[in-house]
Amino acid sequence: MNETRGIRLLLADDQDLVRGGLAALLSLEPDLEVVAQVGRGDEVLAAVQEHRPDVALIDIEMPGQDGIEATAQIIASEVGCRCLIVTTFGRPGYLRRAMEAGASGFVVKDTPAEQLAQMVRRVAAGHRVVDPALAADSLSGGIDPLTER
Amino acid sequence: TGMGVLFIVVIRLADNFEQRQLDAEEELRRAAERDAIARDVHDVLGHSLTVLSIRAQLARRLIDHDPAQAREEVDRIDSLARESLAQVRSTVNRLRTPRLVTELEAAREALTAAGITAEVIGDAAPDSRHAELFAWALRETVTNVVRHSQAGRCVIQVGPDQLRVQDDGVGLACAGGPEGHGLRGLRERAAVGGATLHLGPAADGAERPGTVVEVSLR
Amino acid sequence: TGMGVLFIVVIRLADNFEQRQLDAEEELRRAAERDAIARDVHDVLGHSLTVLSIRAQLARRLIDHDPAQAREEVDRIDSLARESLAQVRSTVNRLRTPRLVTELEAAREALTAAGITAEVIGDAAPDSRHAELFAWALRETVTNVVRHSQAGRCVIQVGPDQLRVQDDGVGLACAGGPEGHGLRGLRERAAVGGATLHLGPAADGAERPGTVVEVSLR
Ligand SMILES: Nc1ncnc2c1ncn2[C@@H]1O[C@H](COP(=O)(O)OP(=O)(O)OP(=O)(O)O)[C@@H](O)[C@H]1O
Ligand SMILES: Nc1ncnc2c1ncn2[C@@H]1O[C@H](COP(=O)(O)OP(=O)(O)OP(=O)(O)O)[C@@H](O)[C@H]1O
Ligand SMILES: [Mg+2]
Ligand SMILES: [Mg+2]
Ligand SMILES: [Mg+2]
Repeated sequence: MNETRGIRLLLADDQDLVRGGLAALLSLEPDLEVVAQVGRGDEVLAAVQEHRPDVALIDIEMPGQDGIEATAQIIASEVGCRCLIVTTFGRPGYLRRAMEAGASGFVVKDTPAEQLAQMVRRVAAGHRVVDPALAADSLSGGIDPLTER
Repeated sequence: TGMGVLFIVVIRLADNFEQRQLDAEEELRRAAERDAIARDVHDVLGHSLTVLSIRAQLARRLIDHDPAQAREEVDRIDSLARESLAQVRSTVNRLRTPRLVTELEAAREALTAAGITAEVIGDAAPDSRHAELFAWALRETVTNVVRHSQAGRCVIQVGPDQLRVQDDGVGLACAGGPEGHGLRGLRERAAVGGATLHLGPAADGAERPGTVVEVSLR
Repeated sequence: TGMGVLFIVVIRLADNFEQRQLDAEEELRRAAERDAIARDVHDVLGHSLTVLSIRAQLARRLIDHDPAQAREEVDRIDSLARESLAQVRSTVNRLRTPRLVTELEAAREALTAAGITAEVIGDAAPDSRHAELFAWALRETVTNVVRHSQAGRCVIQVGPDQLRVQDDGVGLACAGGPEGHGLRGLRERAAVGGATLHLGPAADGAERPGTVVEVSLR
């Protein structure tokens, strides 16, 4: 589908400073191309269907709908786009929900750009990546993400 | 004394039950409070620090190719770090348990330093449970007076069942901020402590109506 | 029943007094806990953010004259932001009140996600006070296993008066970190809860001795 053989990326994050920064950083990698960016969870699926990225980097906490629900939609739509959840914090239940939704990976947003690029390549190649520190963070506790104000 | 012993047993059992109830409630309240703090720290700082890290990585790449852009990124990092610092300070202040006497002293100092004449009426008499609530309320309201009111004078009245903080500044409407963590937190705390919070202009219809905040025990 | 009534009164008074003592102590403990967190957040993050801001200003000046040095400053900003974020994460986690059943589930998930085979033996039977201690201990130890051990397998045993977490990883000495907040906090918590903490290699003399941590009620 892509003549360039590069990996096509979609970024979904509601924080402009994060999304723009990641887009700029990942675009510096010769084999990665950011083809779409969205700032709402309920716009992810449509953007994936329109731009056909190979990998979507998806934030969890976004307006409209959360990134895990968006992931489930993408997987269900069978467009062949792999999902890498990129989050600031692991909260109880996030990791499990992400994996159940069919995500290929779960990493922190502040992963150094080169490493993040490496994880994107691994996900594009069909592997799973889970950040161990984040896995430790998602050890349960008193905060129920659903009652988040 | 057979009846007496029975009474004792029944009453102690009742006490015990009540106590266990209280323990459980207290435990839940503590857990909720800690969780709220955790959420605050998380929301406030997690995002800022993430942005700082990503933007620093970007600045690094830009230094060679586009120094002007790099300068902009670095400026952004600086102001973001400063904003976060202000947020840390206010979170930390909220975490500290205030004591009414020291809080009154601190309020007087802060107001004076801000060029606002402070007048304190009454003394710190309420019993310990309310003293803590009043201390919180005093801190939040005086912080607001210093930050938002542009007042020339602030009167603080402390009685056994009321705290009243009044200023002659621009008034709530004029300062124009939305209800922040300060007033929301105070309202919740007052409700938990069985008190009501009242906010309004100090002098109706005036050009500078000022603000009065009352925390009253029901 | 005159005597009985007197008894009741005396006992209730004593109960009341004891209760007030307990309330006061509990109140102080809570205040101390919050203050400690406040200090932590403030010291750790306040300092880092100040440094971040200063370094950003420095980097800005250097961009034109000394790009190599500017790059170094910006790198330092990046790693400092990331370290602070790690600290926020661990503070936030520590503020959360864990529950043993959910903690066991979460431990299994986190280990599996990290590619470590998890085996849980026994069920979450200890009474509520110890359940909270065991839940804390489980969280800290499993976090350590995931972060430091490079283990292939982790066995968690929960009994009414002991929690045991054992891994077949590189062992404490090899991981080479100094005792952090994790183990120190756990030791203190265990002491308060009337338990002892034991740490050591799981298999003496082996090339990969692994680690075992036991929290035992006395
Ligand atoms: N004494 C006052 N005089 C004028 N305006 C006030 C006064 N107190 C509060 N306000 C207005 O009410 C708003 C909400 O106050 P609140 O304390 O809830 O939030 P804040 O002070 O803006 O932020 P923070 O969460 O740090 O307290 C303020 O932004 C301000 O516009
Ligand atoms: N299961 C383990 N396997 C190998 N090393 C371990 C294990 N548990 C702890 N350690 C070592 O002990 C050190 C201290 O652990 P501790 O939990 O006190 O601090 P930490 O995990 O480094 O930081 P934190 O304060 O975030 O917990 C670790 O840095 C690590 O070197
Ligand atoms: Mg978000
Ligand atoms: Mg305020
Ligand atoms: Mg640890």
